[in-house]
Amino acid sequence: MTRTRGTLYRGREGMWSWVAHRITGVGIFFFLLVHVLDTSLVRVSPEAYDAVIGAYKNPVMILGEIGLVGAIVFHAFNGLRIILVDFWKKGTRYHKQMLWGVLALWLVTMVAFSARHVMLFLEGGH
Amino acid sequence: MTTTNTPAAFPATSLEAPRSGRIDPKYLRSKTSSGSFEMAAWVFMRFSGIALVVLIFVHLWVNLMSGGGIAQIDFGFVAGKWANPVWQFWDLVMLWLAMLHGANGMRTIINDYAEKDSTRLWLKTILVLGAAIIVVLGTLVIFTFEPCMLDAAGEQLPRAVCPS
Amino acid sequence: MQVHKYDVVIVGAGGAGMRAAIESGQRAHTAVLTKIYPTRSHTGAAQGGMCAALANVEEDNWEWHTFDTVKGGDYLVDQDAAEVMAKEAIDAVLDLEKMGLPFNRTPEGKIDQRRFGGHTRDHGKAAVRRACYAADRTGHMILQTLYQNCVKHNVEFHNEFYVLDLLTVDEEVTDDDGTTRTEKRTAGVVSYDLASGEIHVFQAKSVVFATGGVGKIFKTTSNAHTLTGDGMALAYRAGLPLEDMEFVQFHPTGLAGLGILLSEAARGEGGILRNADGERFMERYAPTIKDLAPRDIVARSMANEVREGRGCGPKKDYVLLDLTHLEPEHIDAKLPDITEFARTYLGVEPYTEPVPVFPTCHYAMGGVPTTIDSEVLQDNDTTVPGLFAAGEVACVSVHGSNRLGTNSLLDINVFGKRAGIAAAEYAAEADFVELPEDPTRGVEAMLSTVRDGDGGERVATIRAELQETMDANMQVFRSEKTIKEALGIIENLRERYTKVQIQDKGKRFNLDLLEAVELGFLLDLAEVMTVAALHREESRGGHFREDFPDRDDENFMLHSMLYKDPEAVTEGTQGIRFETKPVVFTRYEPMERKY
Amino acid sequence: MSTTTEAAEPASTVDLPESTGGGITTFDITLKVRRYIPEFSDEARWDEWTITMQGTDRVLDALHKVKWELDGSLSFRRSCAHGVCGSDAMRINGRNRLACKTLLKDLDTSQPITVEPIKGLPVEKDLIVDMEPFFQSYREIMPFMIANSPAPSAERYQSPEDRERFDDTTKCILCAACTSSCPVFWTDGQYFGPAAIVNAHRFIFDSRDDAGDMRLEVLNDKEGVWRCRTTFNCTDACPRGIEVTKAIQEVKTAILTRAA
Ligand SMILES: Cc1cc2nc3c(=O)[nH]c(=O)nc-3n(C[C@H](O)[C@H](O)[C@H](O)COP(=O)(O)OP(=O)(O)OC[C@H]3O[C@@H](n4cnc5c(N)ncnc54)[C@H](O)[C@@H]3O)c2cc1C
Ligand code: HEM
Ligand code: SF4
Ligand code: F3S
Ligand code: FES
Repeated sequence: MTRTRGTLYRGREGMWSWVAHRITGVGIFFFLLVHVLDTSLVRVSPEAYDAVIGAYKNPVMILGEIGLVGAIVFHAFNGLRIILVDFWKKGTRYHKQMLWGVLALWLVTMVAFSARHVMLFLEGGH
Repeated sequence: MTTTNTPAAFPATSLEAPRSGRIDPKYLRSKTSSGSFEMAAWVFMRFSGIALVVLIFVHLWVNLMSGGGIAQIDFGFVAGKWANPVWQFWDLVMLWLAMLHGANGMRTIINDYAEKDSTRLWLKTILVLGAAIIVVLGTLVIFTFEPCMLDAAGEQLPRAVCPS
Repeated sequence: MQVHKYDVVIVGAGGAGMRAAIESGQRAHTAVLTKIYPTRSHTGAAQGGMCAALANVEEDNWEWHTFDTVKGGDYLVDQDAAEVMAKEAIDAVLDLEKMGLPFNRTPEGKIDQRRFGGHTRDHGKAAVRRACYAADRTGHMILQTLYQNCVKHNVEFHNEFYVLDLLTVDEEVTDDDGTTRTEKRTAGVVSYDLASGEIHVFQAKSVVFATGGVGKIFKTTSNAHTLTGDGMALAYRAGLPLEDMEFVQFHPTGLAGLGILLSEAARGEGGILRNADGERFMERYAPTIKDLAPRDIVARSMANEVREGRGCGPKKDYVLLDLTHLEPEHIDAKLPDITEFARTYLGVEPYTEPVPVFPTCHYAMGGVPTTIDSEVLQDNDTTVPGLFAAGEVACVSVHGSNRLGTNSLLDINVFGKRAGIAAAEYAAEADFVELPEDPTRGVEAMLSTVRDGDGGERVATIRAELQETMDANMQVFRSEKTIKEALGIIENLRERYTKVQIQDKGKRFNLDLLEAVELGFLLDLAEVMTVAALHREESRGGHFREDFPDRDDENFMLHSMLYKDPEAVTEGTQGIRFETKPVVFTRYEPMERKY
Repeated sequence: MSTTTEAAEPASTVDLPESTGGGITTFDITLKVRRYIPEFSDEARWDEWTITMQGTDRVLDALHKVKWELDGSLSFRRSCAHGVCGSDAMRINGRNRLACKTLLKDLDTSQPITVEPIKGLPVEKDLIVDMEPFFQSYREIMPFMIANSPAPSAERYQSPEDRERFDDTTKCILCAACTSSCPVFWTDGQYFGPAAIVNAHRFIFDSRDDAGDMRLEVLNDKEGVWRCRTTFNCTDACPRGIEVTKAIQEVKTAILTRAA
């Protein structure tokens, strides 16, 4: 049975934060697979490890790292929000406010992180 | 004229009543309740999550924010950290928790979106194998790590942490 | 066509139908046929409460309750039935509580009770707290609780099965004195499965009708779209009488144009009615009790204001319910639902603006006549073996010419239970009646006329015109002139109905087709209602004749019984036979109804 | 409310503001409905109508206008028309609502108003879906009171506080707006869904009921409460204002504390 596509469900804060949580979770998971593999190169040889780690140090990857940390930080803060929704009696009532809190914290963290990360990169790289 | 003589429905005597059996079987849930596994998994996600916040944030801080940042990371940096059993333990716990947490999260997602039971099984097999390999590999790397490796010529590499 | 066999078939899954099903389902092989999902039934819309003389909060007894019911019904109540209802009310409430109904509680944990219009202590001395309630959702809780217990008892529902024909067979019976006559017996029902468009015949030893009211005959109504009087029309078409159809209750405060009910509590809490000049007009009609006069008086006063050109709004067709002099906190505490309805549906803020209201059709006192055991009558004293009815579709008659608030939720529980038990017990003794030859013929003919009709008349147009004329001529004021006007239009609409044409030609979920069928029921019942109203040349309860403004016990202390009869002519209308049935008196002599 | 502030007898006559009751405002809307009539076509399609409606009209009125005047084959369920029977949950502008409770003037009428069936239940025709899976989940949680103690001759007593404990979840009208808004339910339809949990909650926290443990056991299933990802779509969708997610969380907590 074929069907014309329906519209997207227009959920609110709760649904979109969950979508983001899920996407960031999957993203981090795949990064972790790769990260364990690249770290394992320390068992192969220092050169191999340094070569691969070197790849993390080019300007494009620096952006990628900011993205990755952004994903982790969102997932982490939002994860804590979910835990509060689960275990704090008033969590369900304030879940939206908590999401705004998560986003604010995320923004502050990311501005600080990005600034220092880029700075360290510029200092250290050359 | 077709006569269907509906079988007598007996008045409820036990609590099973609502499962009337009159429902089209296509709507019945596949009844493979796995005890409290789902509950345990749910609880694990919360506790591992809390632990991971600490583990990962410190990890990120130490590796990317303090000292020279990403530029400092090389073999020597890793070697320096793992010379300390606290960092060994730290990374080990982080590895295990993150992989179990992540893999369980992926399992949820597979359960949600895989449409056929066979696809579901395949994906989960790959997931379990993949996660197991990574966890074992990572554990081995942490425990068998030898900071004072010899280079191809048999010379000990010059490392700050190695007794020369 | 499929044929099913059940001991008991219950038609309708509102309060009455499900209460019957709970009893019958435990005793006999029972099926419930309902045209909408059980929890969609209109019992769920009831707000106020269900009364019973529990005496949980103050002294009370069932005898006082009986009196109030009889008096409220302007003495047209069958008093034996009212006694049964008031007596069994207590168990009816306790049954529901044991089934899990979450009643509001007194501090000691008992079922709480509150006051309601017309319920008094000691024969009218003072208002009494008799209505058991669950917030302002009593009907909702009753419907849910009964459905829950049907699930518990594994009751077999056939959802979205429209019953479109009652199968009866005529049998020769010989009376004791040797005379023979024909008597109807129940064989089953014919039903239409909305999902597939297929016709199913249900052969049954007992059939219980619990199809609810007929509010959609009027334009302004608190009733659901699905309340089209199906059960009444089916019984009538099968040759059974309809009793007291001229009596319809109009609730004064429906949201203007929409009919959505604002409970009586609005005026109880201090709300007042105003006309276009801002005048509190009830001061003129009922100088002492003003806005708290009985429902019918208030409704008539409102209609009179509009009729005399003092209505509000662009069409000058409503008056205003003014709550603006009340404290917002008070409104919130006592009238949360009303304020929400006004806000949602009219966009009116009751704190600061008056709410447009107009009388709304609320309840049909008449219906299929039954005995106190819920057996349907085929004349004044012969029952139809195997046929039962309960709820708004039936006329026991406990409401007489005017129902008291909270007595209907009671009625459906008491007589629903009785009907369920009686139907199961009858089925245990009786045999199946042979189905008539070609049982679906009638339904198939009816459906194909509608489905294949190409006369170009639209269902919605005819229905709208019917509702307009009923609102204009048969509402709170009636006179020979208006009733005849309505009757003329109804005859014309019936004629046009034969040329009705629908657009949906499919089999699945063809609601277009069913709406046309329902319109047929409405037209039949509108005719019966108007003819009965024309005949009753007096004013009593819900029926007010401007040309005969007084009650006339001499000539009209009688139930009216209308039969479909092609040969007969009543009030100039071909096809209806008019008879009467005496009212049963046990304790109370008619008095003037004064509050 | 103290009785000392008894409102003074209201004035006999007041001046009414010009605007009282509001005039009849009419406006045009475009209604865009997702049609699906399997008898005639396997394809779903979008149909559009532009119609003139009035100030107090709801989406249900617009659907009726189309059905009664333009296209009689348009099919949808409805009964009470004021939000108490639960017949007409549908997806209006992408969100689950009751058509009879959604005023047109509260929507953006400059855009077409899209109406689709609720998601996750098999569509039967136009806006009508098969509700059977929904009711099956409801039946499985044993939605009826089970009291072990022999019934007293009068009522079972319950304090007003105990009664208040589960008040919120008694309001459910089984409209399925919540369950069919849940992203987890959309995936495979096997999740019990918020409505079933709400109705279990209603009995689990009723002091008169003794089968709470059995219901918790049912919901500890792999398709039970643990599948909820707290997306709150159910709470946002509920036309009765029930705090659905909160009820689900309370059930989770009850299972946890029982297990502990
Ligand atoms: C807004 C409102 C408020 C009210 N408040 C109160 C109150 O506070 N107290 C009080 O006592 N009373 C009140 N009433 C009156 C009372 O609610 C009703 O009279 C009563 O609920 C009727 O119940 P019922 O079971 O007879 O019918 P319903 O609940 O209307 O059920 C009718 C059933 O019949 C089925 N049906 C109909 N036709 C067919 C067919 N052709 N084939 C198959 N099935 C069919 C329907 O599917 C439905 O299940 C109120 C009424 C309204 C409208
Ligand atoms: C940093 C700290 C972290 C916290 C606080 C955290 C918290 C959570 C929580 C509470 C959940 C459950 C969500 C739910 O049940 O709805 C979750 C899900 C998930 N997490 Fe994490 N997590 C963290 C880190 C990680 C990491 C490192 C990974 C990857 C390896 C990861 C991958 C996932 C995945 C894939 C899911 C499933 C998402 C879903 O089902 O929608 N998380 N996380
Ligand atoms: S919980 Fe709310 S949305 Fe869900 S079925 Fe009940 S009333 Fe509808
Ligand atoms: S939408 Fe679904 S995920 Fe949970 S909070 Fe509601 S049940
Ligand atoms: S029609 Fe009853 S809820 Fe909308």
